Amino acid sequence: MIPLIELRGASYRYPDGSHGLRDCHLALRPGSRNALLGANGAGKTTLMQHLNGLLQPETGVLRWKGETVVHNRAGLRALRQQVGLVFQNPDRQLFSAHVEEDVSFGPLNLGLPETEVRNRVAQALRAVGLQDHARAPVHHLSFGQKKRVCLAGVLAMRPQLLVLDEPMAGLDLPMQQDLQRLLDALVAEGVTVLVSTHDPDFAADWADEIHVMAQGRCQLSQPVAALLTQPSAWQAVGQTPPQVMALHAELVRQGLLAAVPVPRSIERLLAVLRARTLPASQESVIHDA
Amino acid sequence: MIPLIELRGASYRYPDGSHGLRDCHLALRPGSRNALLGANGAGKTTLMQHLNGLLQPETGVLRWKGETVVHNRAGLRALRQQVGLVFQNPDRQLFSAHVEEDVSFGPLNLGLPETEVRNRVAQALRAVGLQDHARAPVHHLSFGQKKRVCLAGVLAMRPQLLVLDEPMAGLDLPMQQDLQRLLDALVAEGVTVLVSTHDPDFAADWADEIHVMAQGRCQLSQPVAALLTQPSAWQAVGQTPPQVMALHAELVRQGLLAAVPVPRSIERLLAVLRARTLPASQESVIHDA
Amino acid sequence: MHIMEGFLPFKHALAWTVASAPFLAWGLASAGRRLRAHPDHRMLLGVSAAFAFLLSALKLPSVTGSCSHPTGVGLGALLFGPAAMVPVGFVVLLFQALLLAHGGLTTLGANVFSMAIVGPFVAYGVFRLACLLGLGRSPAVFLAACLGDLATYVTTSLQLALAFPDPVGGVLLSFEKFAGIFALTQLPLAITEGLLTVLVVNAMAQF
Amino acid sequence: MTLERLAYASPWRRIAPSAKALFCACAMAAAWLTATPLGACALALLLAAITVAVARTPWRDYLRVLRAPLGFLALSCLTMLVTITPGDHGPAGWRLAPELLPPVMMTVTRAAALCTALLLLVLTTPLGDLLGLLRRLRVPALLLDLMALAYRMQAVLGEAWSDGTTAQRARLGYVGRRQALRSMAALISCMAVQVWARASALQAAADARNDTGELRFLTPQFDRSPRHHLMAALAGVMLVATVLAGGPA
Repeated sequence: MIPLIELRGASYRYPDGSHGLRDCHLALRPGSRNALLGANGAGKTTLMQHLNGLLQPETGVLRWKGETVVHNRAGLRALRQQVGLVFQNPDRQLFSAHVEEDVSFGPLNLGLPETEVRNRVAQALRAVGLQDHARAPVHHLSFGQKKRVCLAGVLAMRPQLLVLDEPMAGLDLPMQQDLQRLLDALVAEGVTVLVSTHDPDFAADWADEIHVMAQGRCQLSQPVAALLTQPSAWQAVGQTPPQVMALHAELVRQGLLAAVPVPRSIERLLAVLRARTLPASQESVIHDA
Repeated sequence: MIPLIELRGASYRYPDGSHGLRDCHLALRPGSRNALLGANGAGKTTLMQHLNGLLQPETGVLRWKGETVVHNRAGLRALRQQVGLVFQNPDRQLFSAHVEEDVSFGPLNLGLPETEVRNRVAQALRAVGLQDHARAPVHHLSFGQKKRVCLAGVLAMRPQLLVLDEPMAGLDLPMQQDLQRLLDALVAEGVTVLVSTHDPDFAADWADEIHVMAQGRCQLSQPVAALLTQPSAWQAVGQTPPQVMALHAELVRQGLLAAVPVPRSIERLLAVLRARTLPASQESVIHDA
Repeated sequence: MHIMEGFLPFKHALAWTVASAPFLAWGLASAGRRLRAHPDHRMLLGVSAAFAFLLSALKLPSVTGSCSHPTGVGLGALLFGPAAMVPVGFVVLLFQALLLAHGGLTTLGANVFSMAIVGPFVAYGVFRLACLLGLGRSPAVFLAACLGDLATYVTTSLQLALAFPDPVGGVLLSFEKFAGIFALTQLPLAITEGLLTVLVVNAMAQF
Repeated sequence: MTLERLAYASPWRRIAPSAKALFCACAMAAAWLTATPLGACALALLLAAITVAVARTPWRDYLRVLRAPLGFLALSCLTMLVTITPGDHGPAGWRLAPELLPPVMMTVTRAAALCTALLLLVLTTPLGDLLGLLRRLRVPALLLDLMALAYRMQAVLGEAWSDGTTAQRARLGYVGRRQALRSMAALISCMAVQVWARASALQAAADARNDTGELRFLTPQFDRSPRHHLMAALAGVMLVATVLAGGPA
């Protein structure tokens, strides 16, 4: 199957000489949920900026649906229309006075007719649940709302791939859950999503595939299901495995839970545990979890 | 016992009319570790600015070691020498070119002689592990390093109470652990610490007492030990209890663990579980955890 | 357009420094008076100076190869008044010399005179005049920014002409030559500048 | 900002700024006093050589920094070398005036000498260190505060600017000239509005650390070996003396 987007052997150095990427490979399956893990400075943001053509690899290529992306005006225009990039800090990417105006920035730059722009803006604001704030001044919004405006601004361009840099940072738990639901709804519509994070628990809970970066390299790309049974694979790339793995392993050792499947989060593990005391339905619940 | 600092019945409205605090009470025990929980906009930052005298309550009083703080020049000067406040965003509080210079700002304002200032700056930089960056320009540092410069700038004033607004935000796991160790070292030296966060798991793991704010009120102030056994107390103030509580409760119900003490984190719960299979030492380990 | 380090003869460099000094002193005194009433204006002035420096180092999209231009100064004069712009402009020009090698120390006086004194005063004066004449906000802002920019460049040309008069046509011909050469870049720059400032001021009015 | 990066990386950063400033001031005086283009040219080359060979500034970067001043020089000299042929009724036409070459050469070489002297200072001394020097030279406190704040905040705002334009480019904000102007204006106005908020946040942070109304910082301590000052003074005086004695020519 042809990946939706693929970065092959990409290297990039910043103007000050520091390495951003070193021979980095990454491929995303169409319609998949992807988490990009890595410490600060591992190159996550640099990688993401390559996917959108904001940075051009010195060596290596970027392929969109199998076709090599040409980094000229037309090529970048087409790429950026398909790949929506949401940055971490909302205050650094919102620059209009009103919500609606900011969301319309991308579609207007695409040169769409006004009615189409209005439609898209309204739809994007509905998608993020801000339809009642269309005329609100951006600086009166809360941090979480600003993050959603940023997302709407990218959704209004109707990208096929959505790349989000640390979307959960600074959000409290209920807001994180809202965002997670929103991302799931987008995936259900066929959008491919890549999310960077430094929270392995979130990655294991949400993603289909996990990609781990360190020192500018993509060190690991694996389906979550495979990673959940291999703590050593996480440690080999300098990551702490999700807490649920050690907990599950211990409960298996004590004979409380079945060895497979490994639940993806503490919450799900708890659900399995709770189901356990109902002897009649125990088996089926464990398999559903 | 007289609290180190106490805010009683404090109300504050911002110039634009919005409520910052409403009849807010808070008292901190000397030498304690305190976590301040609350959603975005609950008034955590406003409360913290009251503790340092940056904001003056419209009604209510602030007491330092039982004495009412007078909000005049001398009173504020004395208060701010004792209460160090570190803001969330380093780029909004560092205003000097070089690390060393910025850290020296507070001690120089205290009117200390130059040699004493130099000593304090060096010591504060050692405490945060930036002694090799004394002459580095602030804008060459990483986000995590900048946060540590902010902390050093306050430590150099040798405060008795350290107030940190969202110190963990934007730090990755190893950096969070470093910071946690640093705070523990300060507490060991007798400094009282108050940290705002929206992560109940961190609060339960680290703090001695948890204070929860909502709508400008301090809704709850309790020792962690007490809160760990009452999920309803968390929910009553709109907080999700730490995951370890539900997990522990379930394992107790299944007869695997003792009902008390409740471990403060998943990690500690795991340690208790692991110790469980060694029948000889089982009891003592559970009580130590 | 700044005069580079060392380009002016000694007497000229000195004379322009002496000419700028009282304005700087006046600007500082005026800022100092404001600070006594509002101590927090110290930070405001500092952040504004940083912002003006940032804008002065921008490259405008329409003009290729233009190294620097006084956007911040025109906008700043409208926001803070021309008096505050003298120390701010001084800091901007000093930083340009020390951080970007644009302009210089010996020519700092001359550059301050054209860019931090003449430019802001003309921009401010034009704006007030345009308002008195009942022009709308946008035309007034456009004229202020555009003419402020042009006044700066005319002053610089004059400074160069005074320093290097043409052996045949004297100061006047020399001025024509310098003004003519730099007009190639400065005229489109001034117009872009005016447009940009109008867009900025209109956008700011929405906040 | 190339200059900034080079200055922080310079092996001469550890030398007291006052010593470097002393030498460069002498070099500038020598440049003013030089009477011949050859002398000024030799001085410029000597200063450039010191910057590249002794202070070990990478020569490629040095040339890159020189580009802007050289452009100005080229354009201005061309302007000065052109004049009119007087006719019977006003000017008859433009012509190149080779007889003007000597004074123009003097201007060019002197500018080059002064410029290389300034570059020697700023390529080895970051602005942050120069501010410390200005503090010791008793520049008015308000101006110093302004410079210290502006220096720190230009880095913060520069980062915000580059993040902002990157975010705009990701949403096709610079695909054409019209879009570019619109995007730029939006970002400038947004950041201009934030200036007040940033200033008040800084003020709150300063107040939290007992702000007294003047931004006081520790002046950096350099290895103030009198040797460096002595060497700088000697070298400087030698330069001036050489020039006064008639130059190396």
